[in-house]
Amino acid sequence: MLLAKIYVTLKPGVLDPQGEAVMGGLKAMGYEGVTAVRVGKYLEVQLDLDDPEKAGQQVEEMCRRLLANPVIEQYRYTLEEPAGAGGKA
Amino acid sequence: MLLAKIYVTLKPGVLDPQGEAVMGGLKAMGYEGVTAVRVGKYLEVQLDLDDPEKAGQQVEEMCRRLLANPVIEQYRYTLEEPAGAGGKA
Amino acid sequence: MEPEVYRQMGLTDEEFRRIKEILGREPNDVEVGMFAVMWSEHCGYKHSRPVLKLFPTKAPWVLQGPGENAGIIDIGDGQAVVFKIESHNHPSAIEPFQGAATGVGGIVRDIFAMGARPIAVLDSLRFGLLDDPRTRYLMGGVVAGIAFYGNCLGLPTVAGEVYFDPSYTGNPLVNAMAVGLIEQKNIRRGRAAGVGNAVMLVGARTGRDGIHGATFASEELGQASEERRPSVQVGDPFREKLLIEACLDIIKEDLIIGMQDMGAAGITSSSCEMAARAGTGMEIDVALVPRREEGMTPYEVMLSESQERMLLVPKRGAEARVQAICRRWGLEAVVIGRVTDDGIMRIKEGGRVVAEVPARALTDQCPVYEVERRRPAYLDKLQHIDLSRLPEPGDYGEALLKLLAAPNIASKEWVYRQYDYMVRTDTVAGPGGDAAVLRIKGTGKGLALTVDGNGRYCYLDPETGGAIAVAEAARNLSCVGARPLGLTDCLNFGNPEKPEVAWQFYQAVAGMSRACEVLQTPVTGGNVSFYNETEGEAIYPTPVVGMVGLIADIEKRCALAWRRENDVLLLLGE
Amino acid sequence: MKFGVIVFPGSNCDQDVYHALGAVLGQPVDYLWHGDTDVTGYDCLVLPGGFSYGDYLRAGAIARFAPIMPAVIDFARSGGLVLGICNGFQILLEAGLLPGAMRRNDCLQFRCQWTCLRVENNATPFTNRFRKGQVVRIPIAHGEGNYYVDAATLAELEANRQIIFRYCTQDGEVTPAANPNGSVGNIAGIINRKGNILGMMPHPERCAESLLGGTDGRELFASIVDWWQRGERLGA
Ligand SMILES: Nc1ncnc2c1ncn2[C@@H]1O[C@H](COP(=O)(O)OP(=O)(O)O)[C@@H](O)[C@H]1O
Repeated sequence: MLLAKIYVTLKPGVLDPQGEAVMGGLKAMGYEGVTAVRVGKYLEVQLDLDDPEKAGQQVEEMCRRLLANPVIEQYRYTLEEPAGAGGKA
Repeated sequence: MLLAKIYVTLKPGVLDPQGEAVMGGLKAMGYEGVTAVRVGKYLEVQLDLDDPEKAGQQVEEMCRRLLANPVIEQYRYTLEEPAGAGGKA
Repeated sequence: MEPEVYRQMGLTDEEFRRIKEILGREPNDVEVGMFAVMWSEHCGYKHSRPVLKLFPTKAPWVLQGPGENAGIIDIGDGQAVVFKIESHNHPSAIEPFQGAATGVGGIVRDIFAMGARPIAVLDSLRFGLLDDPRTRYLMGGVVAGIAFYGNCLGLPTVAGEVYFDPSYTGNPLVNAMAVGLIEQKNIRRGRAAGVGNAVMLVGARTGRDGIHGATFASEELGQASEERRPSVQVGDPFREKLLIEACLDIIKEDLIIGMQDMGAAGITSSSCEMAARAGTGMEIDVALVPRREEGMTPYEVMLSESQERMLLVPKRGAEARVQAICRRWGLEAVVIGRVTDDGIMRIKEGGRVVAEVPARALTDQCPVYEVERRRPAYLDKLQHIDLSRLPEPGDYGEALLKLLAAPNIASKEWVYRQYDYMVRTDTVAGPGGDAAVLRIKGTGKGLALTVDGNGRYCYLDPETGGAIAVAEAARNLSCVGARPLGLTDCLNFGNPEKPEVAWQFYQAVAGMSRACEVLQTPVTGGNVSFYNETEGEAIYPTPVVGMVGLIADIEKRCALAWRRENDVLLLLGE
Repeated sequence: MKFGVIVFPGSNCDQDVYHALGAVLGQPVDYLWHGDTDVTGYDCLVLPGGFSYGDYLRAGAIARFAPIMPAVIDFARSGGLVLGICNGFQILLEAGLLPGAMRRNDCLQFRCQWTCLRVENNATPFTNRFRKGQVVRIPIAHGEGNYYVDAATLAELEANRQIIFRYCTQDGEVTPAANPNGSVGNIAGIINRKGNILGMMPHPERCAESLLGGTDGRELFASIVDWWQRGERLGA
């Protein structure tokens, strides 16, 4: 069992209306020190695989094909043993 | 300057229709080894603050008040110096 | 059993005594849980049943009155309209987005449970004043939640209302109405007939969502913390859309005897109501119920309010075909039990019986309370205000602008532009007019739909206010050229154990009934929501009326806008 | 000419398009199931609006991998007419049949309203009954219609006259205020370079009958039929 933690974020040049709205909200609440907010996705994918190399390949592929849209998004991920599975997560 | 990386996820036990749909999609694409998918939010908040303790307090508060919905979501975060600012991000 | 345990589930000592009497023994956890939810105000109508008898419910065109998943009205040509309104006030106060979303999901399930294709949604909303940030948060969440669910289902939200008043600050009202269209030969009722027939569960897996008062059981079992048992249900409109299509395919192939949605009290209420209506019993094995979470107890499975599930009783031998249709729509369908002839709900976990209760004890034998009714003291003061002593406005133009800018009167476009009110391409008149008008494809006819209520009027005089709500709805329908045919009501009130609230409730229902009689518009179903209070202060008594009318010739409908210069203006009425 | 309307799990304008093509235009039309793998015998495929797979993750992202999609892609690449409306447009983008991507509306809310569109190019199978520069009224209903392309691709789209509709005022002016979702260049619909695949956010099937408040959508469908019949006559 392996757990992939995947982060999908908008590419730097792409406008993030959600991030702007959150920043506006935070400022309105009095958090004046906020200078930028970006909102992305965080996915946890559990895999019934033990080979980290094979798992890594699969996760890379999932991200490229489905989880991120390469036109506007970028991704990164980490692979770890799930907590409770004796791993060091 | 400090960068808060914030992870907002559904509490365990809360139905995650997005995660289920993504899992269905991945399986249909041939990734049979996927056993669970949960989808959450990932936010990057940049703060014009240098005191990590103060920043931590603010981020904690923002999460509680705005960024996460405590009824169904939980959150965690890390604080670091932004990349390019000489930090180790 | 410790009194603590059943009291936490909402049962009184007297109710517990009655349960023991009915069973002739001490009930176990699961049984007490089943009684507690079925005898709750929400399912059992303990404080409203006798009063609701005032409503006229019959007319030659009423095919189904109160008591089923939804009411049905004949509109000719072998077709019928199915409709019902329901509240989701308390869930929306806690989690506005999901609360409102699952409110839409629940009422739409009531419609296709009768075999009808859902065709429209309406919403009636009440909030505190908009200068309160919490109110803006609640309103934003509620509207987005309704939009999220209804839009995804592909159901147009075609009309509604929004009012703001301080009395709703801590307790907003979210009432959703759904409307469906059906060929009369396809009408199905929530009945578990045919001894030996299978009982099937279709749709989402069961989790620990919304198990009220169940905390105790879990804590005793030491299984998990509060974190692990959220009481908020999350809606999955995508799955519900699949469920609609699958159920309608099943109806088209004439594969089932009855079906019912799982709303409040989940498997418990749907199974015992289906059995009680048919005079049968049911045997259910909770071990067969597909789960989303591990380690669920029979108690949790029986009381879970996980959304997007239906209970079906297929015709003998049709199980496999039902499963095939569901599979095609990507849904699970499993046999979880059988219809029996002994009138008993027998719940098993594998071979072990975990509950054994007469179905009718859960439904028909729910206690009924007559509370003393007392006219509230505030009325004397309010009803004797001398209106002639109100000052005249200095500048009528300014006064008019002020009125037009008041949130209660201003355009509600901010709300309804978030709703897809055009999908299905039947919306001839959407939000923005007196009533929505939908054409019925393949006929020259149209349906007119509206939802109306005025809590302030009812606060000032519940009898007259109730009558006005019905009359306003009927007027809105006739303004677009429709004949009103029937109504569904959602009665939002405070704590019915208070004599003043009981009085308001009785008066309002009496006033509504009077108007229904005069206008020959029977009530075909509805919903009661009590205990709408914060810190002991009740909301305005707020009966909401959802009404359906028929336009015989859609070309002869009437719209709001002035047409031509020099057209004559007429004022009708007194 | 024969139309096929593809039904994905969560499609909800499939019946509306079917009605517009069949009952209103009187054309032969079938539903095509997402699980099928064959589209032979059809002259135009329509990917309808809705929320395929709930639009969870990203609108159209999961539908793009439906079993029928390889056949749709083959059909499109070999010049077959493909029309993607709303969610269908999003699926075409995800499938790479059209360039760009959709983001959430900049107002972060779902928007259902009538919009005015300027017809930027009428020399296509889908718009030949309109005049160039004509303002048409077609409703939108979406939460993710904020079209994005990078500057280089945008220049290419412009140069090749691939932008078909832009949100505009009643008078045909392309202004920020007329843009309901924040899309780049007020873009409401684009076509591929070859001119046989159109993606658009507005819903022509919602304005194909005067009873529903407008008939500009009917003209769009009629353009397809006209184009096809002319081609048949010419033996194309
Ligand atoms: N929550 C809502 N959902 C959908 N439509 C709404 C909603 N609130 C108001 N509307 C629509 O806005 C219009 C005006 O509503 P309202 O102010 O209640 O009008 P009136 O008092 O004249 O009936 C109506 O057509 C109504 O259907």
